[in-house]
Amino acid sequence: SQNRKITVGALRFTSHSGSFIAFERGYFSDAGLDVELKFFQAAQPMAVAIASGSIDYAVTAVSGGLISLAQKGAVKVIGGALTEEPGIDGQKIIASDVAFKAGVTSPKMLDGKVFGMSTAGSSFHYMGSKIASAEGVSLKFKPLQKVGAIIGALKSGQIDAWSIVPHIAKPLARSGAAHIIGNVSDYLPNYQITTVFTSARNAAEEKAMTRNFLSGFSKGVADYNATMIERTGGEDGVSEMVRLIHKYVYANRPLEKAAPSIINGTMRLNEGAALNVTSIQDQLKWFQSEALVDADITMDTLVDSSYVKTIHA
Amino acid sequence: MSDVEETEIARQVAFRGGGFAPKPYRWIGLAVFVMLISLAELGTQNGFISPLTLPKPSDVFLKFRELYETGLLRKHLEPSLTRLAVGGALGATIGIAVGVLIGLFSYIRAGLVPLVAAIFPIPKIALLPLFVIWFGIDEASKYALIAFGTFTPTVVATYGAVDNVDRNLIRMAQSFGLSWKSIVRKIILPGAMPGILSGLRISLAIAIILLVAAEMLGAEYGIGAYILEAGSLYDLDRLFAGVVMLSLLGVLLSAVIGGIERYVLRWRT
Amino acid sequence: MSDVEETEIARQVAFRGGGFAPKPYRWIGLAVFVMLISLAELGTQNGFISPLTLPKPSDVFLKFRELYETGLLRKHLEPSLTRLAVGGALGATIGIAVGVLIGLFSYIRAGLVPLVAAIFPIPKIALLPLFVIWFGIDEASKYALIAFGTFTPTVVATYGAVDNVDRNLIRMAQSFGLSWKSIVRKIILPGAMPGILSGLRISLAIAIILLVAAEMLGAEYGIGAYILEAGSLYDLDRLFAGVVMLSLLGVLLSAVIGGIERYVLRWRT
Amino acid sequence: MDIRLSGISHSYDGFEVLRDITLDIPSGKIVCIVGPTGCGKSTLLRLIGGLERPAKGSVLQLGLPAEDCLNPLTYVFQDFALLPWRSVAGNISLVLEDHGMKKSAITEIVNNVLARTKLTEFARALPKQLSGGMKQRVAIARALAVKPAVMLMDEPLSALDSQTRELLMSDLVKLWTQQPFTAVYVTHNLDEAVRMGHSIVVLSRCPGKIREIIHLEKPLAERSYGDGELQFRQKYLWNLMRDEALAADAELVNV
Amino acid sequence: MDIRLSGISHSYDGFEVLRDITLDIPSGKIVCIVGPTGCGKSTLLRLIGGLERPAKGSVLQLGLPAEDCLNPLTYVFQDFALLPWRSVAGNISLVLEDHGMKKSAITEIVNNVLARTKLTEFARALPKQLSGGMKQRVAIARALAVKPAVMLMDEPLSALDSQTRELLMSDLVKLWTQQPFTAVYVTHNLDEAVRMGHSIVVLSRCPGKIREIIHLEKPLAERSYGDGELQFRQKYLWNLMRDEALAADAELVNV
Ligand SMILES: Nc1ncnc2c1ncn2[C@@H]1O[C@H](COP(=O)(O)OP(=O)(O)OP(=O)(O)O)[C@@H](O)[C@H]1O
Ligand SMILES: Nc1ncnc2c1ncn2[C@@H]1O[C@H](COP(=O)(O)OP(=O)(O)OP(=O)(O)O)[C@@H](O)[C@H]1O
Ligand SMILES: [Mg+2]
Ligand SMILES: [Mg+2]
Repeated sequence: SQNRKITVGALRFTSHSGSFIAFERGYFSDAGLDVELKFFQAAQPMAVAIASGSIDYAVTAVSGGLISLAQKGAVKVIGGALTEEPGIDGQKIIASDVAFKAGVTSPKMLDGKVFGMSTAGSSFHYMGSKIASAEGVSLKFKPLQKVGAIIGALKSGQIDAWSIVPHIAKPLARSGAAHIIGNVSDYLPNYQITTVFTSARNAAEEKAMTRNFLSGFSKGVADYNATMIERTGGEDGVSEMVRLIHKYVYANRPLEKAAPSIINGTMRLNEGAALNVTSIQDQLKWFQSEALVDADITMDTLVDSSYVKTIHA
Repeated sequence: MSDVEETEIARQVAFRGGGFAPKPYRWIGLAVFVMLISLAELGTQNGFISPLTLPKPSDVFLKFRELYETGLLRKHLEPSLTRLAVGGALGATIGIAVGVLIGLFSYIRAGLVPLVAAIFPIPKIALLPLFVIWFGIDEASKYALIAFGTFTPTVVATYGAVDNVDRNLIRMAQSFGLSWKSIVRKIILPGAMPGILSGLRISLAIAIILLVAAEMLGAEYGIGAYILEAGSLYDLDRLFAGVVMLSLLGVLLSAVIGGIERYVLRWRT
Repeated sequence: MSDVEETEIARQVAFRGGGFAPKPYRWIGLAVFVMLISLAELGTQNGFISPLTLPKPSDVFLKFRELYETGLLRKHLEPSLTRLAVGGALGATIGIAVGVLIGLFSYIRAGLVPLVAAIFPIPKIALLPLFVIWFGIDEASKYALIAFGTFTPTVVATYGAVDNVDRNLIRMAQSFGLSWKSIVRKIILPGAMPGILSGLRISLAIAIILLVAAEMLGAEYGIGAYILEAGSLYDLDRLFAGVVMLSLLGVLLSAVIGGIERYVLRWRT
Repeated sequence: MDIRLSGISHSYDGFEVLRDITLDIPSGKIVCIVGPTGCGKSTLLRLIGGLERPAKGSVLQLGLPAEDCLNPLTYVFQDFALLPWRSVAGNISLVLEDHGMKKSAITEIVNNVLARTKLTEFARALPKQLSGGMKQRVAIARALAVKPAVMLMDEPLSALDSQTRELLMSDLVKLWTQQPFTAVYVTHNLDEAVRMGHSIVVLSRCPGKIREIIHLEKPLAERSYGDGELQFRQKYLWNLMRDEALAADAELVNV
Repeated sequence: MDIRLSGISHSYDGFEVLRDITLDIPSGKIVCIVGPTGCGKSTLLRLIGGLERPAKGSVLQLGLPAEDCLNPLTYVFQDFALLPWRSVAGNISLVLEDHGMKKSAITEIVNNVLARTKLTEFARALPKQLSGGMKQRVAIARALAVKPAVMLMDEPLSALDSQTRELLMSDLVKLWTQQPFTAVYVTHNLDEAVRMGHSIVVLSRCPGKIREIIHLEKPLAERSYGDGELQFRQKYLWNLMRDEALAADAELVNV
């Protein structure tokens, strides 16, 4: 009744299901929060919106922009959301049809190839870079800004490879426009893909509210993992969950068409919003080595690890 | 004068005038559209044009109908029109006001004209991250972006129009002892009106173009948001449906301004 | 006439003219820039303006120097200028050609004017995904995007200019039996030149604005790419350094056109 | 109210336009000013009306204008200077609106001057619908509406074709005969000058100086088209001015 | 070469402008056409020059133009119609360039007509640097350059002030006296008509019909400023036209 009003930013991706479930099933209200969901087209403005105080909490990948905003004392990472986990279907490395036919059948063959990314300092850039150094090949990175442009370039064979979440990778592979040639998790086990973050002010001064948010969010995550990965509710549970998520993801497609995409997109979310600090550390180091962010930024500037369990692996 | 004698050397004067005066053929414009669309339909139907390059016009049309029938059309149009109206009105009003001030006061002109010239070539999309900080992610930032984009061309057109007001009319008013206020209100403003309106034409076209950029800033509904989503999914049917909507909107707005011009400027020859 | 008698009722005629004629004060423009920059510097120095809102002007300047000293400035400027030049030249040339054809032939006018009107309000960024397919992600698509953006305003300005060529001059040429080709080459083209050049002013401003959109398409170097990267890293120093570059470029280009106008149109009063 | 110009000189950016003009404009008379192109006639008129300040010398109003005079020094311009967005009546009321008069008073004045200039039926027409002659009649009606003490007319008929000019000249003469007004009438046209002027001031080429002042005694109403005596005066004036006109015509314009 | 107009009528969108004009223009003579505004004088001239096709009747050239004639029917326009981006010499060579002449031949013709119109020293000036009178002199030189059989002059002096007009009239008379040319000379100005015309055709108001044709015997060179006999003829013409001019002036313009 006396619920605190907060705004939570989200993208219409399955990886944001934790927020959707917590919102729909009342876990936020149970935690004393009156949540309003705000939707974004891209992650970058969401980070800026947190910085400007327009929204309170959100989930997004660690990008150069996020680190830069953290450096300006505007945002803090407070938890984890999505992790690559060996054995669980995660992000795919895909090659364009043209490249595949020319012999790029595994990430080993990528030497000298063109790798798509949205912008320098994006998670695509990080993944591609890591894959390349693990395989000892060199990649050319092509910034194309928008996912639509990357898909177009891949379909027409103008870029050779890309890494992307399974619910986009699989349909592309099925349509024959691209081929899956590897899993990101093979190169980046325990990669902390997305994180929960908030403004530095919330992290420092609104500890109670932040804790409440994380507890509501975690319940949503737990439900999601249980239903979609452990299948504790069986097929019925899954289809009920899909119906819930469909309110937010692929909402303008009929449920029958949306359901496979939603199911395809299933990845394990971090239970209890646990945060893999080692992965974050690695990402930060990589950004610094690429001179995308200042070299003197420390983990403390970026992460407030006082809220959730941290993983060091 | 005997006609018999003269017929041999009497010649009609040859016609050598005419031309260089456009004649209207309305149906041709329509025919060109119909032809282009049919070509696209044919090409996509028989696979001559790959589905990656162009959507089937019929599919775009179906998407349109679907949008209309599901009521989504209104849901997308309403916020976009509001943003256009508020942002455009804001930008145009401030632009006209500043333009008139520049036209009237030498000091303001000296101070602001270089500033406007420097702001003009800045692409608004480059400033998107800043707009989020400055104006938040709600409607305010969308209004601000559109207003900002319409502001500069309006200013330039307006002070140009004020400069072009017939100085003889102003001298006349002074010679009859009209007050400064009267001169501005009764001579300069109506005299600058044609230039201001034709400037608005351009400003509003720019406002429509900026709609897409504005709706990059966390909009769920709106034609721009619709196009962006379609683009990120590489859904060409929807992309084209959105683009056609913007195009229609532009043609419509331009017609509206044409009507206003005909009415407000009916004193023009 | 005794002056003594008259002095009581002789009055000097009061001055009531003047004004409404802008006077140039060059230094004010400069002063406004200096003031604004100093204000920003002061505000950011003492924390009154948060570093999220505006970068320190001095930091932007340092970034500039760094860019220059590391040779990156040239690396970014070169491809951008090439894209502007090729794309702008392409769009302007085709635009002028099509505009002249529209101005000369009623059928072409009837067919193309509605098409151009429909294309005008389409935001080029909405079409980015298509441009990738149509023109690839290399230079071609960047040229095409800029050319496409400059094309429509150039067409509109050009056929307007052709329409505005003094019909009396054309009648004169006809009355002297000049050939159609001579009339077009010696009367219509030079007569339309002022309108075409002032259209180019706008087209080139648009070309600069589109540079950012064009460099969204897989550009590693270029001012637009630089700005986009800065934006995604929320690096305001670099963002502003890029924006200032575009702004300078715009002012410069506008000055260049002004120079061309003064030279080519020196016959104008 | 008379006007006295004493020792007026004027220059633009160091370029001398008028030199030492001293002249009296007596009440109730029309003074014509003629002279070659660019000799400073318009400048002189602007100085008299207070639209410009003389560099040297002064323009004096001797005596007070009539009580009901709203704008003692009133111009009629060559290009009519009508607001194209106002009707004929609106163009006239324009110059009355700033005087704090009642609406009805304004309407009355407007109707009165429209009637005097035979424009009543054109009251609601827009300028674009009028021929040049009609437009200048409106401008004259507008000038009459403010009951000027002195009318300053800068080539009022130069923009009209010669037939219309003839018609307007007789209109002006009739208006003056009904109720004499004071006027300074600048013209290029010697025919106009001898038909309209009680005295004719001939200026020399730039810088304009007074070369000669001619007085014509014949009453305006009696001067008619192709009058022998006037023809004689006109011929005299033309001989006085021809060489200067030729020289002025052949000068390159500075732009 | 003579010109014969036989039974010419013309209308624009059903609005009749000219009715049944029959007229001969004899070689070596200047035929003036006068008439109230909008009576179709310019239209008639356009019909003669082939810039427009008559709805009814025909315009005939009787006989052949001289061998070296480049453009038998040549206009001189009221607004000069000079290309502002070409110099005086360039404006003249413009009309010679399409005839496949050698450069030197063109230069020779240009220099010749410039000399005849006393423009030699202005050859490289741009139109914007010239006074109105000079501009019209250039237009006349341009017309002379193509050695016309008939000059069609549409109010050639109407845009000039009356002093310049006077100067140009005597220039034209001198040119004609040196080497008589055929001309149709449209004007509003009765003074011009009686000074320049061997015959004067008076048109009625719209639709224009021929009301009267007046023949003047006095040689052009002997007609001077303010000539008594001409004044008499001019007065006669004015009486003939005054009422129509008045009515034409007071018409609302259709726009
Ligand atoms: N505002 C001005 N600034 C500079 N020079 C001016 C200005 N007004 C007039 N002149 C110059 O002063 C001279 C006299 O101009 P003015 O208009 O008074 O002549 P005018 O006798 O009225 O000529 P016209 O017969 O052509 O009307 C001209 O050489 C003109 O170029
Ligand atoms: N191209 C045209 N289309 C329609 N109407 C026209 C056209 N040209 C002229 N008119 C009309 O025909 C009539 C005669 O025009 P024209 O120009 O021949 O008269 P004018 O005697 O030369 O008049 P002015 O003395 O004003 O030069 C006018 O009423 C005019 O409005
Ligand atoms: Mg003057
Ligand atoms: Mg005419």
